[in-house]
Amino acid sequence: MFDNPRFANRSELLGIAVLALLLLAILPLTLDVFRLNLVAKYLTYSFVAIGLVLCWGCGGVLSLGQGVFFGLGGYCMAMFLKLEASSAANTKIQSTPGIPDFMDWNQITALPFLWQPFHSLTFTIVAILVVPAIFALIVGAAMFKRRVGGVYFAIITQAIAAILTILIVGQQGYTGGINGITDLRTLKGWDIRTDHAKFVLYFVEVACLFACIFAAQFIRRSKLGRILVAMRDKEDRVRFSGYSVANFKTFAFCAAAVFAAVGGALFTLEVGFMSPSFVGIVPSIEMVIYTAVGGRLSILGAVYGTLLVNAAKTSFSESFPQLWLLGLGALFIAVVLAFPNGLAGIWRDHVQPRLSGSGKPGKPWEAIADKTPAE
Amino acid sequence: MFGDYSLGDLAAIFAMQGFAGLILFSVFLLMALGLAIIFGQMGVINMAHGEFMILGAYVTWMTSNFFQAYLPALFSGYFFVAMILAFLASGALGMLVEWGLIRHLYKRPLDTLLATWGLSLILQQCYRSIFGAREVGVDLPQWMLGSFQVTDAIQIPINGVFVMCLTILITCAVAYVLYWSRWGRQVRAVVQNRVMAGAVGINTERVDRYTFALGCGVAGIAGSAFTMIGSTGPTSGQLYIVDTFLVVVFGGAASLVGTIASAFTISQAQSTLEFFLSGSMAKVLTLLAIVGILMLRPQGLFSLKVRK
Amino acid sequence: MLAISNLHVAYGQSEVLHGLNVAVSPGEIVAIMGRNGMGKTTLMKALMGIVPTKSGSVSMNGVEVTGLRSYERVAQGLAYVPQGRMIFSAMTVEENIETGLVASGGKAVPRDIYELFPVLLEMKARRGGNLSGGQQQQLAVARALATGPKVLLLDEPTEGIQPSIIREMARTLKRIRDERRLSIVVSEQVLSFALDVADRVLVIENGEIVRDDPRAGINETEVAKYLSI
Amino acid sequence: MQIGHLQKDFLLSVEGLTVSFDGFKAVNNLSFYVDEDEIRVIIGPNGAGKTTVLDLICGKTKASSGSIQFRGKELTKLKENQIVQAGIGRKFQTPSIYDDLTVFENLEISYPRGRSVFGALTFNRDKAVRERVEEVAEMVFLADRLAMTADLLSHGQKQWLEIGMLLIQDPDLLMLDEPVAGMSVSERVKTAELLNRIIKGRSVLVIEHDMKFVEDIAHKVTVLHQGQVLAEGSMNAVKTNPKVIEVYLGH
Repeated sequence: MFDNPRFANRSELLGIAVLALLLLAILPLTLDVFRLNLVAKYLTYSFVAIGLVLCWGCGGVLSLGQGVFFGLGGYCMAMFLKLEASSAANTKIQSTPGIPDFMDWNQITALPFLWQPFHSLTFTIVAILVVPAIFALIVGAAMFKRRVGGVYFAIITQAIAAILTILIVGQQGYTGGINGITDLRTLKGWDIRTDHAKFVLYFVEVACLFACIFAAQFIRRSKLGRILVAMRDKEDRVRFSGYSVANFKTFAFCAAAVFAAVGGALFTLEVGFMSPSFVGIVPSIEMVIYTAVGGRLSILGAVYGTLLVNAAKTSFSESFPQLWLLGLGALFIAVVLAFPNGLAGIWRDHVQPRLSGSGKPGKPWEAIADKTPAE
Repeated sequence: MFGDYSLGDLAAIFAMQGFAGLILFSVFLLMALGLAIIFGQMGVINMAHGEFMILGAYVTWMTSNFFQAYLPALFSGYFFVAMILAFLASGALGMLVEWGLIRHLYKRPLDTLLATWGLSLILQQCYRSIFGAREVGVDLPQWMLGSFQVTDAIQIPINGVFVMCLTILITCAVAYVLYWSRWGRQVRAVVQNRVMAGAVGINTERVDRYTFALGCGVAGIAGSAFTMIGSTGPTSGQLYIVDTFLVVVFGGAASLVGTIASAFTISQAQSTLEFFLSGSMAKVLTLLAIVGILMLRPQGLFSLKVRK
Repeated sequence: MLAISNLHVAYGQSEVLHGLNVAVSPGEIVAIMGRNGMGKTTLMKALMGIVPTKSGSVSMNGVEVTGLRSYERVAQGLAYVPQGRMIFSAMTVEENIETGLVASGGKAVPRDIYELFPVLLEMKARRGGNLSGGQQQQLAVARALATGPKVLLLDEPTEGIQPSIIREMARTLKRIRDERRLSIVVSEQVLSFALDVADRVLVIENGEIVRDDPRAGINETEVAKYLSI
Repeated sequence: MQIGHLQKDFLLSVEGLTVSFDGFKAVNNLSFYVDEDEIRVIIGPNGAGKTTVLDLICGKTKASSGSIQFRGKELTKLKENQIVQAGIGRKFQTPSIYDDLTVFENLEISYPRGRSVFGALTFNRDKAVRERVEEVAEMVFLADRLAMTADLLSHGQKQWLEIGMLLIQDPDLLMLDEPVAGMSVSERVKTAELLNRIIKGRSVLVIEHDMKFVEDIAHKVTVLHQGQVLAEGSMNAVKTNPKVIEVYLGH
């Protein structure tokens, strides 16, 4: 009974299998490429949501700046793709051929130093993973060592999201400004704009998503995951059991940052551009809401929450654009007030017991959500 | 870099720049005052604070239209009526929100943040549906237009001076209410020790409700004042929220003096930097400096030293 | 005046008070003695409505207060000086006293409160947190008196206070009782103080009242057994 | 006293310890020494600074001045987790356990291995861990509760669980803050029996009011009053000390 903590229990494995069936078979078989690409776009946000489950749900650290990491990943990828699209041959009409078009428009005559290494795909992939991790490490270590947490951490991460947005918009010669980095074409010569490429990329992304789910599941099932939960509950006790609370929080924050960055990079590939509108305060909070709707404690819930909210957003804003914001706002409030554990909580407390009929009531999850620490 | 200007020009530029900084200071302080009550005193994160300001702005706009249409003779004084209406409207909405939403979440501050964000989305959409998506601006009465001609080169806009005076007035009023009135004593007692405040006979729930309403009402006045210097749209409130929170947190959440000092520091830093750099870089550097300082000194500029 | 009948109080699943019955007459000073952890503070908190009552009732002058909130109980005439005093440390002395006026409806601090505690008048502009322990204790009593109570509850008023001040405190409490004709319930560990001040001494042990003796003819050694180390 | 006498090696020496909160000295120039394998009980009226002393030793509160040496190591400069790793375990007054985790997981987290981030990530629940957890659970009467979520335990069981969490760390100095407070009579008896078993082979610092219990276990008693040592010695000596009687009884 107390053997090595299994990677996942039976119902979790079943849940993963159902998700795999949905993403790998049902959706690709029933949706056209346009819709499938839309699903792919939504799924990129679920990487962020999974990260938030670890760092907010389990660890109690709410970051309102996940868009920063999504953006860092996305921009790294976009820089590589843009350089490939800006070959001397493609840009010969520019006054300086061989540099991205927006640089040329802003009278920049040489490729900036920071852009140079993004000619290499290997460097780009490493950067996608390492840049956000280092950034999160610096921010996390600085704040958690001084025991800044809770609301203050949320506000400061939000400010960082605002800063990065203003910076990107303001430095348009280097970043493409408000329009972002657009007109991305090929990946190592492979045209990513074709239907076929989108179809293939969808599966690449789903593979990455499952890698991410497994990684998150591994972390949560490890002793580290239990320490995160313990920390959210009784931070002092963890400290007096001999752990450095700041290090564990920083780790959770870094892990969430890396997940978000992978999502951002895939977003750039799927959608074909990256812009500051995915970096700032509004997208960052929306990503938190996907997590909250799915259930802040459930990895799979985060995926479903993201898919559902985005699907609702698309269909609502197509038919009743005025109602969408009202609906989204009401959803926030309803989830927070009535269902703090989101879809996963509803599933676990109301649906599952009826399905299994075993009548083994789980602990009410509301109690868990209430324990998310204040400061 | 000053080579192209004469000494007189430079003096004028600095004077104007300094005055622009003072207006920015007024704006920051007005925005932050309401939040200093709600977040600083009560510890509630109200992400819809900007929308409460915008409500005040829209009320002012409607009042101005009403006066133009029905009481043109009194138009020069409409603003004072508008300000009171803005205070009442935002305050009433605040009371409703406290009753329906905030009071259930006092023990879950992070959840308050999410719920009030949802509220801000709803309010934005309401504004858009009622007032339209386009920005609206009010017509200023004649006496507020134009500027004082201090010297040949230095002009000081009257509406700017008006906003500054208003800021000083409202700051004094808030300080009076919090620190010298009977009501303020109850607020501070509840903030320091909710249980004990109840045990000396203070109705803590009522205090919470009215305090929240007061903060929202002050936000409404701030929004009303902003119509004097700019136009208002449904999403204008969202632009302010990060700045506002940073002003309050940077000052040291529980201190009104801190809020004033921090609004002053931030506004002067930003307007000075704006002279040397592009607007966006000035903003980025200012925000970065604040975040950096907050990482080193999380308690903010002014922290109250109290024995627990 | 104050009647407690069959009061049960529990924190979650563990019951701390198991059916207390105490009646306090007008003008009476009752001391409740017992070691730490025996339920004294819990009783005080339950009387003020800070800790919910599991069953039983508390009434003031025949008015049932069991379901009332703290501030409503204050309006019924209960006043509370908590353990550790809990003054509002960032507020001035005068402001601290004035918080008590909300219940009584007064505008300024009544003169007789400053007459009782002249030191508070001297220090009225100082922050409460910067007073000494004894002064804070006086401030907490003054704040409670400002509510115009009929029953004053004091939870371990001698805690952390020098013996010389403790004797003076006993005198002050008796003076308060005589001048204002109110009842006082005081929880204590220090026997000499209780004997100085009380008309009746109760002993609480493991959440139950085990002794109830009038001051006259009390067997000190018997009571001391419940307290001494 | 001879000159150049051998300095005795104490396990814990607290010297000149002072902490003031905004002028109020909660602990004032306090000195005391704990031997290896000694059971020391700290008693004193409320507000005497007993809990503050434990807070200072385990690093929860920082001292204003003075020193705390543990096996020659200065503790006042260490962080909380480093103090734990040096071999000091602390039980809080109200049971401090992880309500959302099972009893097994509560004990496992306290198992002194894999305390770094990487260590926790790769921590393997091997045979040694399982056996140790089961052994400790047996000691604290929770062997049949291992799979239960901790927050479903009774108050007494929670106290035992926290004692178990300390025990599994195998600290050289165990600090217990009112271990029998809030327990029923039968639970008290069991706890006394438990403590008597686990205090063997290590030093223990206990704050307690249950004098019968103190008498049973204490080697030496320290009486604190207003942040200072009022008396120190055997239980009997302390009981008859006139100063102690003065403070407690006021005569």
